[in-house]
Amino acid sequence: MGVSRVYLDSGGSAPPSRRTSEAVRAGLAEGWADPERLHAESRRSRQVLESSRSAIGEILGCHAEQLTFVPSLTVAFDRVIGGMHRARRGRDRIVVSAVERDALTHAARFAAGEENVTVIPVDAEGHLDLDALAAALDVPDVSLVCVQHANQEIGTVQDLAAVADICTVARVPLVVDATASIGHVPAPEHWDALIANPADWGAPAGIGLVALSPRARVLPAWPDGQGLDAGGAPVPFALASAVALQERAESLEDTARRLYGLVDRVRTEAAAIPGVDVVGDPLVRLPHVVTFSCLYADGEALVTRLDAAGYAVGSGSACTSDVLEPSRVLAAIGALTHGNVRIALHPGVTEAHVDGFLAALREVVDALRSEAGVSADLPAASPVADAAAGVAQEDVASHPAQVEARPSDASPSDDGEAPSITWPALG
Amino acid sequence: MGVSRVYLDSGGSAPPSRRTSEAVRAGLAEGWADPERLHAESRRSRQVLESSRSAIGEILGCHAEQLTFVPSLTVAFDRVIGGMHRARRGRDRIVVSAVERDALTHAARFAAGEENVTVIPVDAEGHLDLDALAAALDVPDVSLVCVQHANQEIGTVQDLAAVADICTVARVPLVVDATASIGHVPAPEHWDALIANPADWGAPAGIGLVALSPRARVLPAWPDGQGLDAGGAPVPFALASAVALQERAESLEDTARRLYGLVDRVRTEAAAIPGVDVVGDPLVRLPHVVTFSCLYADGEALVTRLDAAGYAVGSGSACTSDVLEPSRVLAAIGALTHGNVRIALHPGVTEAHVDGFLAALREVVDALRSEAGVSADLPAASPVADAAAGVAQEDVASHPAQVEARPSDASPSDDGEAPSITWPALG
Amino acid sequence: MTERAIVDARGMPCPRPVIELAKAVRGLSPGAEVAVLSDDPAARLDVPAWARMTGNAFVGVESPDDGEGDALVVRLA
Amino acid sequence: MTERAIVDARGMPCPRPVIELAKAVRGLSPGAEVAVLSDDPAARLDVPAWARMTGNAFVGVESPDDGEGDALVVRLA
Repeated sequence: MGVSRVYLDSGGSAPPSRRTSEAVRAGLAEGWADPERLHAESRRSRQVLESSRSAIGEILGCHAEQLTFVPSLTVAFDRVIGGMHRARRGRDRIVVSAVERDALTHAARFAAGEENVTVIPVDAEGHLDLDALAAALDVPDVSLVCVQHANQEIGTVQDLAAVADICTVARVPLVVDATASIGHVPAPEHWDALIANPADWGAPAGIGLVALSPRARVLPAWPDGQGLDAGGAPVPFALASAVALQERAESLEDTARRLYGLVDRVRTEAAAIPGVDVVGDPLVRLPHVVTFSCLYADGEALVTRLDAAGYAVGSGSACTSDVLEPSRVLAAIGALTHGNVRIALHPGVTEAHVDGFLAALREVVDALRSEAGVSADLPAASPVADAAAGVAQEDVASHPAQVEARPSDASPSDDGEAPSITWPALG
Repeated sequence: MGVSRVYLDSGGSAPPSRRTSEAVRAGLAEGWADPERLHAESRRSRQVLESSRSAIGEILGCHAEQLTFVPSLTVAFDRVIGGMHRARRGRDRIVVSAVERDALTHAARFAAGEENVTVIPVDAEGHLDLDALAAALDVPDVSLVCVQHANQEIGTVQDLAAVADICTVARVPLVVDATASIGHVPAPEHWDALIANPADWGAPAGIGLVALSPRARVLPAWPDGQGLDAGGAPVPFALASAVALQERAESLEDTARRLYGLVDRVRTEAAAIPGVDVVGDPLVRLPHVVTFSCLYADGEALVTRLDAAGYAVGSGSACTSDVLEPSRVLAAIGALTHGNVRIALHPGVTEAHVDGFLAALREVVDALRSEAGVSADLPAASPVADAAAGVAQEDVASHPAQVEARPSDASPSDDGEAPSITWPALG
Repeated sequence: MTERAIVDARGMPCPRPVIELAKAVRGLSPGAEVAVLSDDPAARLDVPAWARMTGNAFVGVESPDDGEGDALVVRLA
Repeated sequence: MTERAIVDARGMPCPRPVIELAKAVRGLSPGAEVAVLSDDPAARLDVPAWARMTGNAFVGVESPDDGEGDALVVRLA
């Protein structure tokens, strides 16, 4: 490829670091044997698995024994939801937020039956309606509550402490999908089951991670007679998961602060393009994730032209999905679903990359609107640019952090210095 | 470890070859991105997957489009059995052989209900009772027949052409578990769905492979709303699967002939130990797999002491299993279940390794019997030693191959030369 | 009854229904209503979002006279 | 009725029931029967296999007088 590439689509699949690649190699050399047998090679595989669980447990704040590697994220959702629901027999209803991942929502429908899944709405920024949650738990037939830590598309972080309080009062276990947050912000503290996606923090795709609290109960609700681990996960990827998470943890706050600033820059400058809808909570959000939609632009064309310009991005527009349906998250918050661009930054992304992307974005959006003959039919830029600078917002008022938005007309710095934006501590 | 190691437990997990390790590295470098997105990095992952499927399809004799990688072998059994059964709605019964893998039998019970699974018995060598199969298909309520190509414990190869004829007459799809045979003998030709385990031919554990005939139908019977691929399999392991299978295919016949001879040597010399039950078909079998049981010996102690002597082997004895139940395969053929040793040779195993193993085996078995005080309570050596040399057997009469068993008192050759035993072509 | 323009965008994938809507409102007066006929599920979400972003009002979803698809009605500010 | 020896191997894991059986048959005459009492599921498989391998006959599974576990009966050749 002649064009140098900038990868801005790291949700669920980041480029592997040198250390991660080396961990895969070492894991394959030391952990190729089935960890469930009786001989030395098997014991060595088991040691690799156990060291990996210990290392991850330290970072997540739980015991290694609470952690189970599973062969994929899909398997994690299937078994946790199905198995915990079955263990709560007699309680038929599963409560999920409107912005959960499709695989989780499907698993809930499969386990409880579509008519027994209560979907709790979110507001325009993606925050769960806590009153509606409390009301849904006011009946005694709920087996599980499933609320994500943070959203993989819009970045909004939920108030899990408040969610957990409501669940505790109702004595209903809380399943937390932390597949978009772990490795990027401190791990959530309030859960009975936690689902994590090592590929989201730089491990290879092909392994999932489940944490269960000591009081969580799981009964087999799957075909194969195996345990929660579905017959076992690849040991080399378990080691890579631990090494990649350690690597992220070592510089978690610095990286988060830097990427938070870069996303702020994207939010501000995208919102300054007329007819662009930047969504999600501008402050209480993941440091590295942002999505926005461009009025009159075709999502597939946007992604394809940005790709041709060297920028890999994702999209939640219907035309970019297999099933030709727009993202349920964008629908849940009432966002524009066409012309959607979804970005997740890995730690290697620099300010120069972001500035290059913004320039390419403006060009591509202009071109698509001009081709559609609607360049003159645009509203003024949206007010999101102001919200990003809104130090008076209640969400950050409790933090000592002072949020200074970088002016959108600042020239890009080539030295890669972090912008002077303080990253609010997230729960 | 001070003792040099000989690994003889390669069923489902062989030590990776240099080429396979290199394929994992290359697959991680080129295929880290999610193959389902729209940008260049995703297209490259997709290309890696497609090249891998093409290469495997050429070896298996099917089109790349028929192949699906899934995240694990367990997922393959779950989805193929569940999905094909659901697609045959109105037919409630699944027919399986008595020697299928536990995960497959569990998946059948889950899909059809335990009372709707018909188990077809096998004879003392593990061959399916074809009359019983035909009788079971004499009623119109059967959705699927599941028969393995070859058994992962005893090595016996089924007559799939005859099985397929019976299924064709009854118009019932045939699911073939080829997880123990592919990579070791030519792939089976008669199936509607084929399940393969790349880890069995030297790829890393953590990926499964499914092939569907053009007439096979699968409907989702799983929780997550994903396809047969359960959200996708790890791309680096897909590439490693293809590279490892190519490597095996390049020398399939030579390796098979050599390992077939080594197993013959194990069969002959183990049977020459008094009170040892060598099981499975001595001729129509996998080249690299053998199991036998040692009267009065504790299975766990056998495996542990052989391990301490430098030999990694498996076991189907109850005391070596998680669930403390003996192998269903040993039970189905009426074999002794205690004191069981299970061996699967990878291509790197030499005659010297096997001779060293046999010497260690004799020593360990003697010691265990002496400790139990039953050294004098042994029957004469079993007649299996003769069967291995039985050129008059009908099974090989149709092959031009002349089977010469190596005399059990021959001294081991150190030059690694293959013994002069011809490997019968398997189907 | 207010003036109501009809944009028949049935058979068009997103973002075409919204593009046709944008073209149709040119020169219409404040208070005018436009009904976008569409069978694209994304339009049900995107026409209200267009109204929000452009400062107009989304009136609601109706059934078109011939019953095919949705009639997504906006009122200009 | 033939002579019948009893080997109570209940509570013993495999291969202990078969080891006790081997010891019990020492010095018994051809035609003698031995009942191995066992609650180990593997013994149900291994006592018949022992009979096959040693050239004796497996008679069958009975219930012990006290009803606990299986009585696995062999007849010596």
